[in-house]
Amino acid sequence: MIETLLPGLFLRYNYYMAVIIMLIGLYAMIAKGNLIKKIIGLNIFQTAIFLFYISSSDIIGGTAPILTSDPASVYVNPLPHVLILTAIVVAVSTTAVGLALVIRIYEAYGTIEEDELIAMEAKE
Amino acid sequence: MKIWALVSVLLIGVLLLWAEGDIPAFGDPMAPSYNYVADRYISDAHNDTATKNMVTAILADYRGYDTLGELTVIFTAGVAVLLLLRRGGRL
Amino acid sequence: MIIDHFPVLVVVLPLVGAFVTLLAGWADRRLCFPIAMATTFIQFCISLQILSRVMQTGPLHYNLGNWLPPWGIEYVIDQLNGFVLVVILFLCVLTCLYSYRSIHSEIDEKKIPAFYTVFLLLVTGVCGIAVTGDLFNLYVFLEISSLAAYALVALGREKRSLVSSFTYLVMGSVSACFILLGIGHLYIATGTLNMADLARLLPPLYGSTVIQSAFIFFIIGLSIKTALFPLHLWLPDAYRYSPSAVTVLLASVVSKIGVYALIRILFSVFTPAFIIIEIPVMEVFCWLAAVAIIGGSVLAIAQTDLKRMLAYSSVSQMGYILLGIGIADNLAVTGGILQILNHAVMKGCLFMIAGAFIYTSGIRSIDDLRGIARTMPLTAAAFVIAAASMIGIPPTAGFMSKWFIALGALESGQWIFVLVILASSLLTAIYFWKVIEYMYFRDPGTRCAEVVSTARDPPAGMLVPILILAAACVLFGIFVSIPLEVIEPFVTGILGGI
Amino acid sequence: MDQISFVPVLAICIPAVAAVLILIFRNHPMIRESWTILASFATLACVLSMLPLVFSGAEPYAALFQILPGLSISFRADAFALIFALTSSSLWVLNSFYSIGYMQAHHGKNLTRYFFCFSVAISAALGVAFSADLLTMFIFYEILTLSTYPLVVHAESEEARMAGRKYLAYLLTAGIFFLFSVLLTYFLTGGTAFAPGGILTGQGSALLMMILFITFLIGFAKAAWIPLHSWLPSAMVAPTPVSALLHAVAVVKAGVFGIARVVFYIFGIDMVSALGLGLLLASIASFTIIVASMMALTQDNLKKRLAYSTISQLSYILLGVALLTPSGIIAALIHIPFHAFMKITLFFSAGAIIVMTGIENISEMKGIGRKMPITMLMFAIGAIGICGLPPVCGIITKWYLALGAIEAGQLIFLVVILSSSILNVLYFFPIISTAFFEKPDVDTGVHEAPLFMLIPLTITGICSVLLFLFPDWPFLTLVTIAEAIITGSVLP
Repeated sequence: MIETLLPGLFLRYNYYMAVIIMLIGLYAMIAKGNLIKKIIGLNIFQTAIFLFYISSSDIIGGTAPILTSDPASVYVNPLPHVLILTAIVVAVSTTAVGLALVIRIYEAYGTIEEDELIAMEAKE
Repeated sequence: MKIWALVSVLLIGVLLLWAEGDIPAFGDPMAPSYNYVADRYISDAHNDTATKNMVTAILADYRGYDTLGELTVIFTAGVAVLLLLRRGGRL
Repeated sequence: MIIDHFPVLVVVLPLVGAFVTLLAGWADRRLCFPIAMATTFIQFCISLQILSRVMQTGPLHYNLGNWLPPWGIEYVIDQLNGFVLVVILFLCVLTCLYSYRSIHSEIDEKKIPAFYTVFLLLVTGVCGIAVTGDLFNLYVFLEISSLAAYALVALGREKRSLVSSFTYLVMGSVSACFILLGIGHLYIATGTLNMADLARLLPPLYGSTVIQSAFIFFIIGLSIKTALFPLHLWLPDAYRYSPSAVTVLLASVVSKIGVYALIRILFSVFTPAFIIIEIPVMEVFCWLAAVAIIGGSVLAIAQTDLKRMLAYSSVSQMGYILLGIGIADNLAVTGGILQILNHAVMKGCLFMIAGAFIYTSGIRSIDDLRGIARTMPLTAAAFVIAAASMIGIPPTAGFMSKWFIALGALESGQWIFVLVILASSLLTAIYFWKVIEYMYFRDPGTRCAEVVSTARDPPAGMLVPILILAAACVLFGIFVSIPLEVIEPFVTGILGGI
Repeated sequence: MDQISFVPVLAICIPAVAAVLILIFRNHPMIRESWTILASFATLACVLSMLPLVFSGAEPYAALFQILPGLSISFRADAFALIFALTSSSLWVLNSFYSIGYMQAHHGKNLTRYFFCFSVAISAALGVAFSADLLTMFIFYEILTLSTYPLVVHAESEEARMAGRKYLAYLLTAGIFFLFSVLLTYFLTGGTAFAPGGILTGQGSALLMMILFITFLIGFAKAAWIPLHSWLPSAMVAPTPVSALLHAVAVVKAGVFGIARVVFYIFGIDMVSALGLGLLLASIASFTIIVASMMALTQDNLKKRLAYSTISQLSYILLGVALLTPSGIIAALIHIPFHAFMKITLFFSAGAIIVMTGIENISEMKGIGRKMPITMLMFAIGAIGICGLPPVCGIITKWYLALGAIEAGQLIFLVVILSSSILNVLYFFPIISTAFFEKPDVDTGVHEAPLFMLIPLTITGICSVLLFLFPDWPFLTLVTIAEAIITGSVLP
């Protein structure tokens, strides 16, 4: 059993690592009460997905996808890089809007703890 | 709450781990993602766009429209932050 | 010819409009509304033209930058997105008109230019989702529309709008992450991002766990976006606390585009062969939709706030669309797609009316609507028509979509869902009738007498879209053959093989 | 023989247009009310103008538009439809005058809404009558429910609102069952158009047909069969003209009319009798006849007693339908107009008493017959008619019903009819004797109701007698034509 699992594990360890990081981020998003921590969780989640994409582009013996003079060189897949460049910008934008919201929430309520917010809303 | 968070995260974790079972191995040159669309980018990018950097070629040309979308996202976020944080001024 | 570029113009136009609005707003705030109005209106005309071309010549393909798919990005417009495009732009035009009076009374004067800019960006996003034939492009536009929506929700006058916007942002981002994951898995397994290409490459891979889990990621992500029942928690607050015009936009445009994306991915990327035969997920999907239909209605009955009641009603009504898709029978899918149009019209009308109450008298609670029909007769009458349509009383539009879905359920032998639809009609009648009873058959009493007696029908800028939509509720019921003409070719094309 | 004609559509449209005009002239009471009167005459003329055609064997037919294949909005004025339409429209004329008189004497408020809803309700009732397919009927049936709700809660008191909620709860729930039945019929046959002899034959298993039949029955809860009756007595909080025309004629008759339509034109006599569904319907009807009569005995409130009497009388029609024999059908169809004329007389009289004295309970009506002799005389005529005694038209129904029971060989129903007659006598004669033969407790200056009310109720009372003397024109003629079509003894 171990013998069959282990090679698989090693063959795809990058993906499994990405999954673990994703789960950490997702857990932080759901379970953490602090709004900033939620956004950090979101960022971890997104970064893990980037890792997942990027590592899928790798090729054994591949080099960066910039044309070299050596015709025998093997290039890694450039497309995931492009996608992730876009996705990073999206993630940054989302984070910016989220943080702006947190600032406004802090101004309005004086706290950014979820349970305190819920308590204050219940009182109103 | 935290228990539920843990349970749902674990469920999704199981799903993810199950999903990765059939994925091509890390660095596998036979992976379909490497041999279909990416193929042309690597072989023709220089001819098509006169750019040595394939990432740039795709970003600015093949999938340049995505980049326009990306810029729109930044623009949106900028106006959104403006809308949220700015008081006074002309906008 | 410019006409060949219409598919891309429909997306680029509001983007340019957004820039122009921001610049013009810097010079003079009064310019923003006309620009936004003109932009959406021209877009609407373009979309009609596109649809008529699709009906004549079949699907339109537009290769951006002349790169052939799958290397470049491709726009594909068939009957489904042509139809959805027309529906959402119709609502956008009316919402824009409506927002002129309503938004001016609800937000700070200084924020008007930014509001219209974000509004147009939202339109850019939803139109982009509608026309694109590339999965990653869809994700980018999804994020544009989501970011714009978060900002608009946060504009509400009450401070709780901030918290609801934040919740919406977190849920929306999670949903986008799952969609991104789904796209990633599909790409890794096939090497392409083009939808048509994927549909061609996927069948031999249906057994792979990568594909199956990608499918589940899409379902999770889009279920959050469309607020399918257990994942609907962000929706009531977001609808309740945002400005009236934004609520209309969320309920009739943003939610519809989420459903469109779901239909596109279920039927065009994963073919019916996969979702019906390969993995029996549609059964589960139907049950979730049924729970949404009943649960949303039950929760709506418990509400005292009008907008919140309408929000829960949305949860229930969106369930109809999902049920129609889930049954995956010719008639049921037709009904589900028809419901996209009908629900956009009905719910748009109802939320506009709720906004009109807030505008004229500041009333939010159902309890305060006592006797308001006397002083706001046209608004109240429009409410009755739209409510009748929601309940599904013939010959309104709401009846026709329920009719088709129920017929589809009968045809596929799933009697239980017929009962669900009928029972939900009854529940819908309960909560709408409560409002109607308060509006028409209650004395204002001392508490609301003053408010009610000073209320008037809203100004023409708000009343006209309300009345147009109320009329549409009836017209689309009687002349149901017009939307059907568009929907049926798509449905038979896609389910013909099953 | 179908003859393309838009007269049925016109008859439906006239009250609907009048409703809009009423709304427009809401600030001019005189003009507003003259629209009601004008429309009622116009509608009656419209319906009457179709009679010669129908007598000659033609059927004015109009298909407005097709929603989907097999699903259209279409109207047909056959003899069967005309029975109901003629009843409603002719009584609407009288009721319009009566309403105006009643509302003036009662200082009613929200009159625009009242007359608006009334016109819409009449339009819907005519729509039910003339509809040529199930979907059209369903549409008008629902409009009828919704348009009469504001009339039930007219007083806007807590009691009225409770009654209104009950009204809607029963009728809208029933509407759902109706919708389900329409859906299933469409699913099974691919169409919903009525056809003599039925369209469902051979389209599904016996069990499915039974389920469909029962959902149809529940769907037509407007027929007020027990146990789906309790909305009707509650609805009596409405102003009396509403109880008189809508809750004794238009709404409840729409229910029984619908059942009759479905039995004869959707299921067909053969299938209903083959599946034993006639017996089921007959049992329900008999049970309702007896139990509602007994309930009527216990009511002291005059309008409620009349309401229970209505419930019981409606089931006469159902019983006639359920017997599935020519005489039974004639009894059922002829009772639609006859009961309408008699019951509206009773309600008109009750309304006159309520307006003039404020008395609603029977026990307080001592000696009222001396103060309001004409009103009480007409009341007595109506009561005699309901009991099935000559010289009022009610006896004709009972005669045919008894014949029908004999034809069907179900003598048990004879017993039902007879015992119900006795019960009718038991609950009506105390009212008459209290009114005429007991001395009032205190002498008040009560006099006859204003002419606006008195004349309509006298006319309906006299009509009830005339219909006994000359039943042929137009109702019995129509009924025989309809019966011939239904039983297939002549080609339609």
